[in-house]
Formats: sequence, structure tokens, C-alpha cells
Amino acid sequence: MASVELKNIVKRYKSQTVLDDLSLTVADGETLVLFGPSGAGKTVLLRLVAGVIDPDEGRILIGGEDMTDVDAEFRGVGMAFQNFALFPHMSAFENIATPLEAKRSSHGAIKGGVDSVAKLLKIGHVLSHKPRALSNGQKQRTALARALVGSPPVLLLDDPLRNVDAKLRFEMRLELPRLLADRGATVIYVTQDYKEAMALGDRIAVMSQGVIRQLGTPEQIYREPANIEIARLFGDPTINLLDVKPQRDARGIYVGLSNVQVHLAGAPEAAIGRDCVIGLRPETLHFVAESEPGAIPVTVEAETPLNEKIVTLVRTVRGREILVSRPSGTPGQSGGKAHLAVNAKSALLFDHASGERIGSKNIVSLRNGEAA
Amino acid sequence: MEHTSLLERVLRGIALTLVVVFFMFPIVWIFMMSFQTNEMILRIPPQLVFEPTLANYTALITGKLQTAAGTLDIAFMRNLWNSIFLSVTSVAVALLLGVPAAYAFARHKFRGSEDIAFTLLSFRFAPALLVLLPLTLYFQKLGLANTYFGLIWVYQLICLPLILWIVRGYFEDIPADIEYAYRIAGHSWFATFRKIALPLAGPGIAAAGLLAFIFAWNNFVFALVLASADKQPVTVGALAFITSSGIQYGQISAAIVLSITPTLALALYAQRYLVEGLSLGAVKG
Amino acid sequence: MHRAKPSGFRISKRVLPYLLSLPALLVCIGILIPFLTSVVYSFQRYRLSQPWARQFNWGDNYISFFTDPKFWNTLEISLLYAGITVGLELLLGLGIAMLLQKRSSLNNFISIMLLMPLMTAPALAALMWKLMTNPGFGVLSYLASLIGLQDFRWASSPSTALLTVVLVDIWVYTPFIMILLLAGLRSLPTQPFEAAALDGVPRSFVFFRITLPMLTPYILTATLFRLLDSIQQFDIIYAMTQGGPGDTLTVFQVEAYLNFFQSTNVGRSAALMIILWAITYFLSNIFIKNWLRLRERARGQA
Amino acid sequence: MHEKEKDLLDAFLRGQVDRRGLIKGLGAMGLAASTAGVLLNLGQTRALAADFDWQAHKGKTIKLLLNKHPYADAMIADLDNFKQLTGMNVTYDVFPEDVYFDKVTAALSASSPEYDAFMTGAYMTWTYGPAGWITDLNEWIKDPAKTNPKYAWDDFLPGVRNSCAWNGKPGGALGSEDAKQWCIPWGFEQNNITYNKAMFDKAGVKLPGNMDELVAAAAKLTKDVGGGVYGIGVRGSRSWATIHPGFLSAYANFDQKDLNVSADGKLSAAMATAESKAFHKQWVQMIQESGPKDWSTYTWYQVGTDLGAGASAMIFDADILGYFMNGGSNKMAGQLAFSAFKANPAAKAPTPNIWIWSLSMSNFSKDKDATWYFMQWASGLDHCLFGATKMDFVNPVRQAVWKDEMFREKLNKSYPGYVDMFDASAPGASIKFTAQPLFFDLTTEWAATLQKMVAKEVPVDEGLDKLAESINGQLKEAGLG
Repeated sequence: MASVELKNIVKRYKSQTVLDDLSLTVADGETLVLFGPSGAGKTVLLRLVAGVIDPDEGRILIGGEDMTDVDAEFRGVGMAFQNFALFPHMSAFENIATPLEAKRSSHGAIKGGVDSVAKLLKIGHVLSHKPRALSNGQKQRTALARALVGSPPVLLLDDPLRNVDAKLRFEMRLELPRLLADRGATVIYVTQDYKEAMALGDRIAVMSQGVIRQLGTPEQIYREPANIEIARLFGDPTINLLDVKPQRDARGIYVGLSNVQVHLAGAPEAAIGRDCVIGLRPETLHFVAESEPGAIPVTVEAETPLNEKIVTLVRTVRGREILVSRPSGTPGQSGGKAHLAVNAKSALLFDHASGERIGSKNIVSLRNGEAA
Repeated sequence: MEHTSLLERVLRGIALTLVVVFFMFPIVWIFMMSFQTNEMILRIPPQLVFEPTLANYTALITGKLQTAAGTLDIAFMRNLWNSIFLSVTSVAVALLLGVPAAYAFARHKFRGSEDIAFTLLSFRFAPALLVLLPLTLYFQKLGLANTYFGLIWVYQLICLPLILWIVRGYFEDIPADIEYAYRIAGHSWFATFRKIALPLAGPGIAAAGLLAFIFAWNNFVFALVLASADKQPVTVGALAFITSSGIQYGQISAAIVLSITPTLALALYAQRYLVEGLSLGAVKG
Repeated sequence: MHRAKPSGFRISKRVLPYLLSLPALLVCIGILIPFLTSVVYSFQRYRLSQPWARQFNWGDNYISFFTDPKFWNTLEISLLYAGITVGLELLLGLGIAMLLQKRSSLNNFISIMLLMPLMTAPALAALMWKLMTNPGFGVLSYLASLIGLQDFRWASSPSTALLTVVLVDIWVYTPFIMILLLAGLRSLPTQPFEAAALDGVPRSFVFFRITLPMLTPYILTATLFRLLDSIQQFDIIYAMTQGGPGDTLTVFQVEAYLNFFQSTNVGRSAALMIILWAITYFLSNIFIKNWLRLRERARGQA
Repeated sequence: MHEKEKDLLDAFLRGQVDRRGLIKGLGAMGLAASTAGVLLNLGQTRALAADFDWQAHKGKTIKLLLNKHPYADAMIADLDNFKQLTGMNVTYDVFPEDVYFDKVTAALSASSPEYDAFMTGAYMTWTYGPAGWITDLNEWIKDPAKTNPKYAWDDFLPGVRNSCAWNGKPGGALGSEDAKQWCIPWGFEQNNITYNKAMFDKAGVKLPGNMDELVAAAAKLTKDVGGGVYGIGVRGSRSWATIHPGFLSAYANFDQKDLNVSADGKLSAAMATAESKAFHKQWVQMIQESGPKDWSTYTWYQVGTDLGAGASAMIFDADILGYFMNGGSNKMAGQLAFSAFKANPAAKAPTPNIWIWSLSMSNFSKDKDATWYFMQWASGLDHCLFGATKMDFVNPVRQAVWKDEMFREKLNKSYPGYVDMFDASAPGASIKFTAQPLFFDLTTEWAATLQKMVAKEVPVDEGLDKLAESINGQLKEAGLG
């Protein structure tokens, strides 16, 4: 009942176009993550949906109803702001209660509503405090509680974990999906953190410069990024990107890496003879014996254990650096000469000039971008 | 500032003392003169020791003034009341009109908003003298001459621009997100204005209101030209002690003391708002 | 899910800001008519005492200013007066505000007490200063003589008249700037200062690179209003010296006042005032532009 | 009123009891002198009513605009008599002198019908008259139907009366045949010397008889009295008010004028003559040597305050300023004396310039006949007598008052030399300015020039040449030169 549809939205500030003919549909109950660098237009988009700013062109539908000209208070959305935007002259309780007051709920209902959501978010003990007496984590939860308390059909969360410490962010990343799922609300979630995006989103819309560059499930975005930019944004360590020029021989399409011809099964024909960039996710590379076919000779430069994984920096014969990651506890190479095997299926080929992935099935058309 | 050195604290103390002496000495002197007769005031050289008398205040409050030229009737208390009425009403009207307008300029950038705001400000730099003659003529025609209504209207020239521009700055200092949050929570713009913007800009509104009050209080050209004797403010009233038989410094001093008192009381009452500034530190990070 | 429907009377978002600002505008717009009438006067040969000779002389009132050394003297002294008073009051006001910046009940009390000069009507304040600087009865003259300034003539000597009047102006109006800047200082976010203190950044650097830039919008507002008033100063100067000695202090409003009320030369008086208006318009335009730019930038950073 | 008092009054009116006897009689009945005065006027009021229909405007109300001044106070104290006499009502607005003329100009320039009559100075009528704001009062004065036969217009001091009449032509002689009576003189001030006897004695200074002696006496007083007392107080602010008192009185005594009027009515500056320059030099020297230190800020108030507080030994200013300073709570009250002053040794008599507080009728008055009723009462002999003897309505403008014994006695008792001074200088007293609409422009500039001379910013000769040049330019620009 509360799908969100944006149709051909244009938003300009002075001469600058912040959102450029953007269309997007978020299904009822779906959690859509807006992901992208700052300045991409994510927050603007969220505010357009909330109704606190107006689009220059285009329509906004919520639950199938045209809300473009409807004031914020009638749109039935809840929103948590990145900077919390708590009311400094009200206690946490009063802050959280505001949506209920707007509905003219009874005192009892307000008290009950606030208490239950505060309990859920574990801030019951600070409800009487003014915002300035709250820690950042408590502020964040208060802001979230305020967005949730009215059980709005649409929830807009603007990078709510941005200003909290790492530990809390980690906890919340685990808590939030369940919390959101319980509510059954349609959620639009803005973040600059790809892990958050992957963890929370039913789908992710990758934005930059006012345009949705790719829209898809986390899996799709990760496996089949539309371009180099997106490939680079997702994944830690970042994807390895090496200039190549695919050729064809009898065995199929291959690229030259470290003076070794690596064949890429299933690589698109269109790549042949073009200046390309090959994208290799660190976790798709494995150390292998020299004898393995297509094994690339490298020199191990450094090894860094990173929590659950170990990241190794290696250098190809031509001096290019590659990162390899493997789960902790698995054998690896900590120095000297080594060889790498490339998982041909997961290798990504991008056009060097445009940055687009070659043979991408999943690129969102930039102009009329209803995703398949 | 906890680690200020002793030297610095001493220097600060000296500086502050000098400031207080410079600004307060004339006030203290005026206060002292208000308890002296003209004869005591006009001594050569001036003296610190004197026999205090309440005669000046008695004269002001009872409205009977003894001078070399006999007993004069004075309407000082009436003037004082006029000042209070004119200033309070003018500032109240200016707040009623100016605060929403300031809010509009701060929050809703609309076509021509800067021009309108500037136009409103520009009334402040039309010198009173420039508009005095035509204003008197038109007031005469409109029947506004010699009415409190007309005066309060003209007083808006003093109060409104000041309130508008100071309060506007305070509104702009409130992060827009705070207001958005309230709107999204389901409240109308008016509720947002009332429950969020007004309380948060409260100190600014208080400061602007007090300053406007002071400027309205100190003005007298408009009342002098546009109204008859029974509507004159305290400033004109105090000038009545410049009599043909001499300037009654004692009474003028008492008049100044009495005319400062209501404003001072107001300022002390609103002190918290005046000098606390915006308490948005928590929000602004 | 229940959702409140937009219903009944609602004010369109586009109309709202106009609706909010219009009453203020309408109230003030009345003043435009007399203002325009005065513009018309300024293009007339118009002496109240010679009604038969009243006629349009178009720019003559203005053109005659160019060759009139008195006018240039007026322009110079007005700008000088405004420049000196606003400059000094700004420095002093900022200094005092910083002395009182720390929140304490003593500081709060002092800051309110310092407002008292502002609460004294300038015309009366000037009268009192005139008494205090009287060579015989004046306590300030007496104090000056104690420190060796036997013949200090305050407002009555051309060499010290400006100084004296400026002193009174400073006494009356510095509190205005002080209170605005104090409110500004106390509303600055504390974080940058704490950070700077932790990093051991020199105080002068903190002042010039953090305090001053953050305070600039407040400084501009205070300066603008003070400037508008100062360039139009009348009460203090007229009460202290009536524009004298000689033509030392014949600022715009004093000239225009004498032209209007004594000579009843309405045309010339109006022309003088229009020029004054144009100057203030020009100055405030610069201020407002800068103010808006700073605001914009500040918001960009936020 | 008690029967006894009534009888006494009636006896007085029948001529059986003289004024003095009446007052004494009433006093014996336990009435204060001023109350007796009011009663006396009441009695006369009833007598007046016999010959003239005072009740013609019964029930009407007129409104006055008044300056806060002893003259206004005296009138207000006596106002009930007028109300009873005429059955009219009178309301009034009183404004402080500091802002009074601004209020008048504002009200008149806006053609405000609010005020029917107002107080003014004669100089101001040179603006108000041509501007069409006030009425030529001859129409009423000369109409027997409208003016009480006992009004005695001829009783007014001729110099004062004429000074209020002008034909409206720039440079036109005051009191000429074709002159319009713009205002009725009410009370006036001659500019003479008021001095502190004790200080004169202490310094061994005699009353100065001419300008040279004045300069010398002032210098000696400054030197010899001590205690920071200076010799002579004169006004010095940048205003017309600096020119018109002592300065112009002495200046005129040397037969010097402000403006020349040519045969064809053109005006030109007259202050650049050799005699004028010599006089200016003396005047400037006097201020530099023996004037108040902050002379250039001196107005009526400072000049008076200093004399009253014993900071100055004498003033060359309005006689009634000295009169006021000789009373009240002033430190020097009762110690001041008065003397006429003849600046020019060659002159026959003093020629004081005068300030005349007068009553004008607003042209925008809705009922001028009724207004005239008030004006003739307020300037009538009875009110003048009441004011002069019971209040501070001095100097009276009616000769009959000056002949009144009680009045002379009152002055002689407390104001030594006042009557002699008056008698000596009254014949030569009149406005010495040339009536013309630029009066305030020219006198203000004159004062500014004096300030520059005293501050030694410009030599006297050069300053006067420049002043004359500037004035000629302004006169030409205004179409008068």
C-alpha cells in the first residue's frame, strides 16, 4: 500500500542540477538503499520524498497517490536525519512523542508508544534528558525512535549511523534489518557505507551526480557492477583494476597479466581488441602452485591480517600492484615469489574509455531507468 | 579558558573595570544629581558630598515644579505613561508583523524575497526629517494626526526593520532539518513555527525586541510633530525642565533615572535571553 | 495505516512566504508615499516662506551642491563622523563582548548595566555631557584639570569638538554593538574552540581565524544598523554644539534640520536628505550583499 | 465669593477705592496677594463686560499652542477669568522651548487647523507671514465691533508694537504704513547688562559706559574676582540666538546694520564695513579674554546658569534673563543688578535689540473672531497687569503697566536698577534686524563666522568679507539681492 514512486524528478539549485530526470520505484515493504558519494543527491532525494523540498519537475507518488504538492505532514513518512535534528528544547521523550502528538493521540497512547519504542531501542533510561545531555549513540537512537514511533508506512533514514562510533554502527547494522523488517514499512535508506548498503538493502540504488547509475540487489551490484566506479565503491579491499587489451586465440578470449595469457571463459566478444580494464575482486584470487595453468607470477610485498581475512599485496612482473584476500586461517604466501590464479568467471571487463562494464546486462539506462 | 594565566586575569579585570567606569560613571553621576538641587549641582568645583533631597522626584511625580519663575505644572508622569504605552504597543505590533516576516525571509527563499527584505530595511535609512512634512500633511488628511494609532504606525519605521533583520539572522541559525523533522512528524508549518522556530529563536527575538523598545523609547521627533501635548513621550517631557529660568539639571537627572528604570527592569527580566545567545551548541555540533 | 488527508483550508506553499511578509511590507509601504513626495520636493525651488516662488527647478538643488563648499564639508564630516564612531564602537564593543564572553552571573549583570547609556535618550545624554564638560560645574572638566588638562575645551573648541561628540556617541551606542556581539559570541559552537585549545593553537590565530570569521554575520548586522544611525546622527551633535564651532560639525541631519525648520527651505533640505538616503542605500547594499554571501557560505559548510 | 469681598470690588470699580487699597483690603480679609489679583481681574472683567459683548462667542472652544514659559504660566493662571468673561472654553498644548518652534513649524506647514493661536517670536513671523500661515491682525484691531473699546492699542510701547508689523516685502521697514500686524506683542526682552554687584565691588570695577570700558571691565573681572569666575557672559552657539542679544544691540549702537536695502528694494550684506570690523574685533577680543571658556556652546541657558550660580560676573543679554536669575533657588538670587548699556560713546542712548514673545493667529483657525477674543483679552491691560505684578510676565509691553506703581515698586524692591535701565533703554528698543525671509540662514552663518573668529580660525576682517560675500550670494539665489 505504500510503495514510493518517483517519476522524472528534476531538482536544481541555482544553475546546478542536483537530480537529473530521475525515476525510481520502491515497492511496498521493500528496503531500498541509496548509496553513493556525498553530493550525489541522495539526501535531496530523501527530502523530496519527505516533502520538505519540492521538485522542479516530475511527480512523487506514495502508495499510488500523487503527493507532489502535498505538504510533509500529510505524507505519512517518518524520517531520521543524519545529524539527528533533535529538538534541543525538548526532552528525549518529547522529541519521540512529536509524531504521536501530531495525531492527537491520548496521553496514555503517547506514553505507551514512546515507551515501547524506547525500550526497543534501549533508551528508556534517558527519556527525560535534553538532547545536549545525550551521547551520540543515544541521540541517534532517539532520532530513530522518533521516526519509528508513529509506525509510518514509509521510513526515510538518512545515513543514521554516520555520526555514531564504529562499535555502535556495527551493532546497529545487525539490529536494523530485523527492526525494519518487523515494521513492514517501505524504507529508503541512505548511506555511504557499502557494507551497510549490502547488509540492509533489498535493493541498492547507486547514485552519483544526481543520477542512479545502477539499481539492483546487493548481489547484482557486487557481482555485476555497471561500471568501474561502482565496482570500486563496493568491496573491501577494493577491487583490483588493471589495464588490459583482450585478444582472441584458439582457446578463446584472453588477457595478458604478468606476461601470462589468462583466458577468460565467457568474456564478451565486444571486448576483443579494445583498451579495457579488468576488475579482479581480491577474494576471487588465490595463491596456487606455479604449475597451475594460467598462474600469474607475482612477488609478495606485504601481508596484513584484517579481522576475519588476510590481505596480501603482491606485485606483478610489470610492477602493477594487486591485492589478494583470503579468509583467516587459510594457507597463503607471506613473502617471495608466488603465483595467482584468476577466477575467470568473476573477472569483470570494463571499457577503458567509458568505464562501463562490457556486456553488462544490468546497466540501468541513464535516462529512463526503470530497472528490470 | 581554564588555563588563563594570573597576569591575563589581572589584565582582564583592569580592562573590565575601566569599561565599567567609563560607561557607568556618567550614569552614577546622573543618579547622584537626581538627589540634588540645582544649586548643589552648580557648584565650582563640582563636589561629591551633598545633602540628598527627594525634591526632584517629588516634583516629577506630583507634577508641581518650583522654579525661580514660580510653580510650574508638569505632565511628566503622563509623558512616562505615553512612552510606556507607545513603546510597548509599537514593539508588540512590530514583533507581530516582523517575526513572521523574518521567518519567511529566513526559511522560504522566494522570488523577490531579498528585495522585499531590503526594501523593509531601507525604510530605516529614510531620515525622519525627510518624510516629516509630507507625513504630517497626509496624516492630517487621513485623520491620523494626533492619534496613538498613527503614532504607532509611524513607530514601525523604527522598530520593524530592526526586529526583522536581527530576528531573521537567528531564524537562519536554526538548522532547517530541525524544522523539517517536526513537519515530517506530522505538524503543520504554523505548529512548527510556534513550537520549534519561535522557542529556538527566542533569545534573538528578546534581544531585538528590547533594542527596538529602546529605540522607540528614545525617539521623540515623530510624537512631537504628529501629536499634541497629551501624547508626548518622556523624552519631550524631560525637555520641559529646560526652562526659561534655567536648566533644571536635578529634575532632568531624576527624569532620566525614572525613564531608564522601566527599560532597565525589562532588560534585567529578559537578561537570560539577552545575553545567553542561541543555545543551539548541541545541535550545531 | 491511517494517514491524515490534506483537507479543508490550506495555505499553498508558494503563497505562504508572501502571506507572512506582506503585512510587514504593507505597514511600511505607507511611508513610500511621503518619501516620494519628498523626492518631488527635492526637485523644486521650495521655501515655505516664499510660497509664490515655488516651482520645479529640476536638478538645481542638487547641482548647486557641487559648487557649494559647505556641502562638501557636510559630506566629509558626516562620513568622517560615521567612520570614526562606528569603527571605534565596533572595536570597543567587540572587546567588551569578549571580556564578558564567559557565562557568569556577574558578567551577565555587567552587560545589562552597560546597556544603561543606550537607554538614556541621546538628546538628554548630550545635555548631561554638556553639563559634565562645563568648565565650571563640569565634573569631567574638573577631573581633566586634576590630571593637568587645564584648558581642555571639549565641544567648544574646533580642535576637540569632534572628539567630544564622538566620545558621547561611543558612550551611548557602544552597548548596542556590545550586546549584539555578546549574543553572537555566546551562540558560537564550542567545538572549534575546544579543538583549537587542545591543539595548542595560538590565541591570536584562534581569534583571527575562528572567532572573527564566525562572528562576521553578527558584526555586519551590528555595524550596518550602527552605520545607518551614525551617518544620520542629529540628537547628540545638535544638543552639544548645534553643528559648531564654526562649521566643524555640520553633518547632514544638522544641515537639513536647519534648512527645514529654520530657513524653511524645504527643497534644499529634501535634496540633502535624498543624498543622505542614497549614501545609506549604497552602504547598506554593500553590507547586505556581503551578509548574504557569508550566510550562504556558512550554510554551505554546514 | 463672600459679600464683603464683592462690596470691596464694586467700590474699587466705582472708583472709590484705588488698586492699592483694594489689594490691602482683600489682603486683610485673609486672601493671598495672587488670589487677590485674580479676584481683582474678575472684578474688572465684570466691568469690561459692561461696554462690550464679551459673550458673543459663548460656548466656543479654541486651542492654543504655547511655549513652556512664565508668560504662558501667567496666562494659564488667569485663564479662568477669561472663561467666565466670555463663556468660551480654552484648551492648550504646552511644549518645551527646546522643541517649541519645531512644533509650530510642523503644525503650520501642514496647515493644521488644530491650533487657533500660538506664541511666537517676531522674527518667526517673517517666515510665517509670507508663508500664509498667520493672519494680519489689523483687520480685528481696527474693527470696533470686534475689539473692546478699552483695548487701547496705542498703549503698547511703539517700538515693540512696530517691531511686530511688517509689510512682507524683504527689507521693508518694520511698522511702516502698509505694514501688516503679524502678531500682538505679549512680553519682551531688552538686551542690557545684568551684573553681580559683589563681584564688581571686589574687583573694584565700575559699571562700563561703552564698549571699550566693557572689554576692560570684563578683563579686570576675569583677572581679579578669582575662583574661576569669568568677566562677561554672552551667547555663542551656532545659532541666530547668538547674534540677536547683546551682540546686535551693541552693533546697532554703532549705527551698523545687518543688510542694506537699495532704492529698488534689493538687499545686500552690510557687515563688511570698517566700523563693523572694528566692532567685531572688540567683541571677539572680549570673548577670548573674558568670555566663558566653552563660549561656542553657550545658549540662553548657559549664560543664565553661570550668572545665577556665580560663575560669571555679568552678562550682556536679555534683561529678563537677569531678572529670572535674581530669584528662585539661584545662588546669586538677590545679588544681581541691572544697567542699560550704550556701546558707542558717540551714541545718544542705548539701542537694545529686542526679542518679543507675541501671539499670532493661525490662518487655519476655524473661528478667527473667537480666537481674537482670546488674543485681545490675553494682551489686554488687565491680564498684563495681573501677570506683571503677580507673576513673571515681564517685561510688559504696555506703557500703562510700566506706570503702575505696584509694578515699579515690585521691581525696585528686588531688582535694583531694573526700572532705570528700562526707562533708559526703552525709547531706543526695537528690532534692529532687517525683516526678510532669509533671517535664520544669515544669522546662523553670522554666528558660525563669529565662532571661527573666536577660535582664531579666521581673522576678523577676512571672516567678515567672506560672510558678506556668502550672504550676498544667498540673497541673490533667493531672488532678494
